[in-house]
Parts: sequence; structure tokens; C-alpha cells
Amino acid sequence: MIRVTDLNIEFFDHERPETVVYDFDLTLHEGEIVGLVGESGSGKSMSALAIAGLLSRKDMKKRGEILFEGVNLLDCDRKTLRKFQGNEIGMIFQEPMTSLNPVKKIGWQVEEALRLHTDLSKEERKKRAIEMLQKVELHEPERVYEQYPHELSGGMRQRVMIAAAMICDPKILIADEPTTALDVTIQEQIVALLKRINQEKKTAILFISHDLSLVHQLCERVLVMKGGYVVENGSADEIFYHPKEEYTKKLIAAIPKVVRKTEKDS
Amino acid sequence: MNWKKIRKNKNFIAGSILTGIMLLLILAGCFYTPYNPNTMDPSAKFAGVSLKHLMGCDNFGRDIFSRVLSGSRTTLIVAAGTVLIGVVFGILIGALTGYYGGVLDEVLMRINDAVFAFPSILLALLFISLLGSGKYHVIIALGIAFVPSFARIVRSEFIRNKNMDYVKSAKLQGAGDFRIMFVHILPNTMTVLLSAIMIGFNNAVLAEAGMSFLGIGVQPPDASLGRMLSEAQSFLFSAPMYALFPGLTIILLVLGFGLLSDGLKNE
Amino acid sequence: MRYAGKKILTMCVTLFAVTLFVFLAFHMISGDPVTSMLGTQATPERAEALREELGLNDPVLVQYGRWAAGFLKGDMGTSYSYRMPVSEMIVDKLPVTITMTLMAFVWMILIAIPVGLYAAKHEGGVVDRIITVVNQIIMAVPPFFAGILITFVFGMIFRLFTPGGYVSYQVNTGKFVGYLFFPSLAIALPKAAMAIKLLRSSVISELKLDYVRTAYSRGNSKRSVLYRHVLKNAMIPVITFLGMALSDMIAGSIIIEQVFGIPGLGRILLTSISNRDYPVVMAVIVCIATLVLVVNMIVDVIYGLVDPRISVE
Amino acid sequence: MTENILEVTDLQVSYPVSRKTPFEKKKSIQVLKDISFTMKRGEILGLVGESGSGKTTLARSILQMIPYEGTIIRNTVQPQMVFQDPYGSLNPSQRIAWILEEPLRLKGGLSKEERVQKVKTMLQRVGLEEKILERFPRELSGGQRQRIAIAAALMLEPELLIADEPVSALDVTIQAQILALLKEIQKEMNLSILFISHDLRVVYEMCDHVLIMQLGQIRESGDVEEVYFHHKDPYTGKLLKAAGIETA
Repeated sequence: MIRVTDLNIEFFDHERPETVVYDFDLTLHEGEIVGLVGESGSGKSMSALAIAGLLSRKDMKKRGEILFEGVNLLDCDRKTLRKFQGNEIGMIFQEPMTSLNPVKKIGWQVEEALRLHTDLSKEERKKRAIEMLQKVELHEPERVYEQYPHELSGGMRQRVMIAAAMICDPKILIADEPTTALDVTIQEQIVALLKRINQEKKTAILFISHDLSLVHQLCERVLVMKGGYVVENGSADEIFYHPKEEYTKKLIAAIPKVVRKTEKDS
Repeated sequence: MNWKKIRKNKNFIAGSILTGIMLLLILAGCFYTPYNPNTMDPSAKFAGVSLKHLMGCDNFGRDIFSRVLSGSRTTLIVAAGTVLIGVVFGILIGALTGYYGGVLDEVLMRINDAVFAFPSILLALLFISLLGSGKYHVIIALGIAFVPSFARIVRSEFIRNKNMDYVKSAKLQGAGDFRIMFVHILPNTMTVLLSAIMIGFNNAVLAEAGMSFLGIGVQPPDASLGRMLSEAQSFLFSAPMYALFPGLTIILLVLGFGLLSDGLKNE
Repeated sequence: MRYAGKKILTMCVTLFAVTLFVFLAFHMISGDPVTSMLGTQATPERAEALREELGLNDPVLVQYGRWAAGFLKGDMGTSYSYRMPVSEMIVDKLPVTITMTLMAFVWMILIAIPVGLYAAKHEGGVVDRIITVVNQIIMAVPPFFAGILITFVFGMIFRLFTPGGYVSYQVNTGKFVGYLFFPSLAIALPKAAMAIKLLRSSVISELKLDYVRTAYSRGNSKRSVLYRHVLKNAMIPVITFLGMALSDMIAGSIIIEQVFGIPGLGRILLTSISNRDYPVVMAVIVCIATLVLVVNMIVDVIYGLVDPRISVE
Repeated sequence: MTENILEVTDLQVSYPVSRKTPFEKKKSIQVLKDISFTMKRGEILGLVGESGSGKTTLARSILQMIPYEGTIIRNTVQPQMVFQDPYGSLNPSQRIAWILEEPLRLKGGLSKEERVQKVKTMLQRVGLEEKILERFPRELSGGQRQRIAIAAALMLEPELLIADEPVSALDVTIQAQILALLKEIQKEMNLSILFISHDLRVVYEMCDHVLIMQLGQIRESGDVEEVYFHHKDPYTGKLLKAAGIETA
């Protein structure tokens, strides 16, 4: 459905050009959940932002192709790109705290994509927004609709982000470390929610995380990145249990194992 | 600070050069002025700009260049005194209220806010009408008017810092309150404080000039840029240069400090 | 609403503190008015009788109460030098100061908001750089020097107005406002430059925040990100500044009045300071202080309306 | 040497809630409720909980940084602390040498040379080179900063170290290094460590005993093995499941 070939991203932020993503390839099929794993500075977020069409800085050079419904998102004009953003491609971010506009009501933010991409009337938009808030398992959606971001907890905010990203039924959802800032139990709920959305709507999800064990729980396919390169690419089980690359092995070894010590000792 | 960063900081460079030149000229003016700033020479009344009189002469035939030099010195002394009072008391109040919080903070900050809400010129006018005019009264009046703005800045920096983990570890290591305040936290407020000091200089220069312009600031025989401007206003049509030079001097002084302040902020 | 009430209460408390301070300060320095009133005819008995009559033997706080109550009723005492009620003098001049300051405020907004937004939108472009440099210079111009320059350029060279040709609002309101056109510009220019700089940097720093990225990810155009998302957030610090600028301009009008020969509150204040006409000085300072506090209170309330995080606290 | 280094009995901590008007009754929120536990000398005790569970408040009351009710018996010199954010815990305006020397300066009684010598020894122990002494915290990587923070905490040779989420801000590979370092130092110095974390895997790796906290109360405590594989409290089970740890 979306095919990324040979994506290269270069920066001119400092005096010398600095490449942050090299030869990135990815194909995402309908209804699939793909994980993108790496440590900080591995280029995973950069690649995700590029796919979402959110890298537009002047000091940046991009090469390659991101093909979605026959259009190359990397070099199409902004207007075409905007038609996809929020409509066909939704995105959620790591910090639900700062990713919502602090001075706008939740309802306004959730229905924004509808306002931009459809001709629905105000009432219809509100109806859809409240339905969506209900779907992401927020209690009292009517109340939340009228609230401001600072009145919600971190987990609730991330649900609002998901509702806003999913309101136009996008074909792809890009989730950039959506659970890193949350507690484990909340994290589990959000992951379950993403899984359910994926199953119900056949939305393809690109899940970016530094947490290999979390990615293993959620994803079918995994890409491991390091220093801008994809070092390993395969099914989640394969990578988690039989890693081929040295770096992947190191990553897995760094996760503390919970194995009975009696067994370990013997 | 490293040199590479400074070289890129255009505001800082421009500000340093401008302020440097102005300060050098004013310093030189302390030891030598082409003429005595107060000597009148009827033959040179309204003399134009020439090599003899770099900025011409005023209505009494006094050399404007010499008067500008001596006036800027007065202005700078007043500004420095004002900022000194503001910074010293501002740091004390800001550090104590920010660090300890509680009732002391509530009370002092209420007063502070009340004073802060007042335009400094109005406050200075109030003090002048109580104390009478003159250089030292201006310094005290403006100094008091400037304390709240510094206290606010220092206080918010202290509040930001006191909750940081490095302060907690210093406490655990056994550092006392005063050591934490002035050895651990204060250096961390320097960037913000220096930038505020530069802005303070600016406001002090402008306020002093404004008060002298109104005739309630520095009194003769001290020359003052503001007073020169108010005298020059009467002769604006016949001798526009008389107003231009003191005015330009104020602009250059303020511009220099303003650029420095911006440069320090970006540091 | 609760928040607004709180702010009004704070304002009243501050106003009380300020007036008390002003009263006590002048009470201390003004010495004994009885001696100067009786002059050579002073005998201890007559002085004592007059003191009793004027209530000068009461405790200071009672005297303050009487003064404050009189003030509220519009009785601000009698001017020593003009021998007329202070309230009449002030009521006559207050509209001048208020009109001029409001005009300056409008100038500031009209200049600052469009230019600041334009500069932020085209950050790093040629126009933005020119604006930044010009701005930096204008900020350094003292308002009274701006006034002198304007007098010279527009008054003497282009002859667009007659310096010193002030017309009272009681005579001709149109000409009165016309004359204030340039003085208010002189007050507004340096403040407008500061507002431009603040708005520009506020918008630019808001544009770097996460919620802007979210807005783009929903398909917003640059324009709608700026106007529908960023502007309201970016205005929060600017509103604080505009409020402070307005109170500064009220005070700054004192100086500009001198430059353009406008007989407003500033003129009375200055003559009374040099004449040691304390009832007038006190009244003018309290009036200006009240104006400033009301402005601050209004700004606080607007602030609470714009930023939902404030009103909840 | 099996004496208890820390005995906490019936600890209660509450924070006052700010009142809307001065006429309202004073209210407070209880953040720690009936906390009792003991910690043995030389052990690593894990403290697990989600945000708002009161882990950090517990640490602060042990360090006597906040008022509390109940008794805390500390059979030790002043404990030291390692914080989560290794940037905030190092004074940004000072060089590393100054930061490491400061505890010794505060204690007094040592000459400049002796202090420098001690700093150098400690630097070696945490695996850093001497040239780092002239740098500022902002010039170091996250891992290096956390090593410095550990070194600074150990300068006064404490017997009890409280580590509040010391590796949460670090990448997994760096995390593994810092954990290894902490374990090594703990053995070498016979240090007792109260290890606060939200990460159940890390706690299992590091600790001998563990306390599971929720909403200001201890839900379960005991030997790590016991708690992880035979948990009695459903909340522990929920946490383990959420972390994807299979203990069946």
C-alpha cells in the first residue's frame, strides 16, 4: 500500500552535511503492523516523519521515493501532500502532553481533520468526534469534548491523539513512541487499543519504539535501525528469538531477562 | 563561552563594538574634552559642524561635542548606580523569596508586584517630588524603581533551579542554605541576569534622560543629555543639529546595550 | 468569573496600599500646613485651633480615611498655588491624557501585529532582516527624542501640523484629536518596535513546538497552522507586554506632553512638583496609579480568557 | 553484618492541599499510608510502582527532606542519592572537577591535593578518564553524566545509596552498562542500594528484595523470586502482565 524505496535524508544543520537516514526501504501492506526499533539517534523517528510528510525544513535534503496510491509523497506539491495528511495517513507522537494545542478544546482538535478534509456540517462533525472519543474508550466523551488538554491525564491525552488521528479512517497510522511517556499499565491499554483499531479497520500501523520487547508483543514484522541504516529486517519472532546481526543480539541481550534464578544457576 | 559561538553571534559582536567605542569615548572624555563643557563663547553661538567644533555649538556658544561627552558620563554614572542598586537588592530579595517561598515570599512579592506594576518613570517622579531633584536622588529613585524587575527575574530563576536535582544532591552532601543559594544556584542565573542587566542599563539611560528632559533630573552645572535635548528643542528650527547629537548619543548607547542583551540571551 | 473577581480584589488591595503609601509619604514631608496658612499671624492658640479644625490632630490613619473618602466623593483638596479645587483641574485634563494614551495604544497594535506576523512568517528573509535591524534602532529611540524628530520632520519641514498649536477638546474635538495624531505616534513607536520583536520571537518559538507538528500531520496548511493554532498561543506573552506597554505609555505621556506643548496631567504634575503643591501632586499620582492598576487588571482578565490553563488554578 | 540498615515503621506522609479561600478547612492528601519495611545492610532493595505510587516521596522521607509521621531508623551516615535525569543532577555551571570535589569541600578536613587524589580514584572506579574533569556536564553523554552522578554520590562514602530511576533516561545498551557498574560497586563497597524503578525487568536483574507500591501503599513485598513467580497480590500480576513478563 505504501512503498518506501531508497530513502536518504541529509541535514545541513551544522557546518558539514550529516546524513541521518541511509537507503531506507519499507513496504507496508493493508492491515499490517510493522515495528521500527532503534536507540536514540538511529534515524527511526526521522524516517517516520519523512513518511508522514512532516520533514520540510530547508536545511534538509531528501532522496528516494515514498509511493502511496501512485503518488510520490517525497516530491509532490504541498497541496497534494496535505490531502493525504490526516485523511489517509494519521500520526501520533511520543509526548501527548505537548502534542496537543494547549489553548484549544479537545473537541476542536479531534474534529480538525474532518473540518479540513470533508464537507460535514458542524453538528455532524461533533457527532463523529464524540463517537470517536467513545471508540478510544474515554468515559464521558461529551465532557471530554469540552475540556482542555491540561485537564486530562497522560493516558487520556494519548487516547485523544489517537481519536484525532483516526477520525478520517486513515489507511495508515504512524505511531512514534506513543507509549514511552506512559506508565506500564496505561501502556498496555494503549497497545491493546492500537491492536483493536488495526483489526477493526484494517489500518496499517507503523509502530516506532526503542522497546524491543514491546514491539515483539505488537508487531508482525520488525525493522531494526542503527546509525541511520536498517541493520535487520524480518518477522518479529525471527528477530526476537533468532537475531542474525551482532547489533540486534546486543540489543536483545541488554534487556534484562526475567528467568527463575534457580534455573539460571543450575 | 567558546570563540566559535561568539563569532557567529552577530548581536553580541555588534553590541560589544558599539558599546566599547562609546565607553572608550566617554572614558577619554573624563580626562580630556576639547573645550570646557560649561565655558560660553558668545562668538561661537550656534557655530556649525566643523573641525574646530565637531558637533557645533549651542545657544551660549558652548562646544556640543564636549557637552555630549560630559553629559553621557553623567548619564552612565546614573545608569550604573541605578542598576547596581537594582541588582544588589533584586538578587537579595529574589534569592530569598525564590529559595524559601512561604509567607515571606507572599508578602514581598505582593509589594514587589505592586511596585512593578508602576511605570518606573512615575515612581521616580514620586520619589523626586518627595526627595527633591539632583543626581543622587535620581539614582536612588530609579534604583528603587528598578529593584522589582530584577527581583522577579532572580526569583523565577531560583524557583526553577531550587527544584532541580543538583540542588537536592548538594543538600544531601551537606551544603548549607547560603552556600546553595550563592555558590550553587547563583552562577546558573548569570546568563539571564547579565541580559537583564543590559536591559536595565537601557531603561536607566532612557529614564534618566527623560527625567532630565523634564528638568527634574540631573541639575546644572552637571551636563546631561536629556537637559541638552530640552534646551535644544527651543532652537529646533534654527539649529536642528543641537538636538540631533545628544539624541543620537542616547540612541547609540541604548542600541549597544540592547544588542549585547540579545547576544547574551542567545548564548 | 471567579478568576476575574480575584483579580479585581487584588487590584483593590494594591490600590489601598499605594494610596496609603502616597498619603503617608506626603504627610511626612509636607510639614505643618498651618504655619504657612497663618503666616505672620500665627500664635500657638490660633494654630492649635486651626489644627483642630482641619483635623490634623487626629491619628494619621483617620486622616488617611478622611482623605480617601473625600477622594472617592470627588473632593481631592485644594491646590496651594492655584487656589482652586484639585478635582476641577484633574477632570479638565484627564481626557487629554486618556485620549492620547489610547491613540498611542491603537497605533502600537496597528503597527506591531501585522509587521510582527509578517516578520515571523518570513523568518530569515530579506524583509525580516530589514525589519529586525530597523526595529532594533527604533527601540533605542527615547520617546521624547522621537517626538522632537517628528516635530522637526513633520512639523517644520513638511508642515503637516503646527508645533505648539494645541487645540483643547472643549473647543474643537476634531482638531484636538488631529493634533494628538503625531504625539501619540511618538509614544507608540518604540513600544511598537518592542512588540514586533516579542511577537516575532514568540511566533517563531511556538512554531517549533510539538503541537504544530501535530497540526501539520492533520493536513493543515502553513497559513492555517499560523492563524488557527499558533496565533492564540503566541499572543499570551504579547498580551502581558501590551498591558505593561499601556501603563508605561500613560506615564510616558507626561514627557511627550512637554515635547508637543500639550497641557495634560503631566503639565500639572510637573508644575506642582516644582511649586511643592502637594495636594495636586498626590491627586495626579493617585489618578495615574489608578489608571495603571485598572489597565493591569483588565490585562489579567483578558489573559485568563485567552489561556485556559490560568483560570483553573 | 546482617543488621538492618533501615527500619521504617508506620510511615505516613500527607501534603496540604492549597485552599481556595482562607476560610476553608485545611485539607491534605495522604500520599504514603502505613508504610513499614526493613532493609538489610548490603542488599539491593527494589521499589516498584507507577507514577503517583509514592516511590519518590518514600525516598525523600528516608532522606529527611520532607516532614512525615511514623518512625524511620537509619543505622547509617547520611544516605546519598542518584537521580533519574543525569543532566539536572549535575550543576550545569560548574566543571566536573568542581562537582566531584564539592562534597569533600563541604565535609572539610582535606587539603586540595588530597581532594584531587580522591576524585581521581573515584573517577577510575566509575570507569571514566581524567580529561573529563575539565568539562562541563553539557559536554558529556547521558551515560557519562550518570557515571559522574554516581561518583559524586559516592564521594562521601555513604553506606546507603538511593537510586531513583537511575537508568530510565538512557538507551538500553547504556542502561546495561550503568546497571553493571552499580552492581560491581555495590559488591566492592558492601553498599546498600534502594533501587527505585518502574521497570520490572531491571528490578529483577538488580535486586534481592522488592517492594511493590500502588497509590501510597505497599501491595506486596519479599524476595524477588518469590514476588515475581508466586505473587499474591493481583496488582503485581497486572504489572507483570503489562510489562510482558510471563511467570506462569
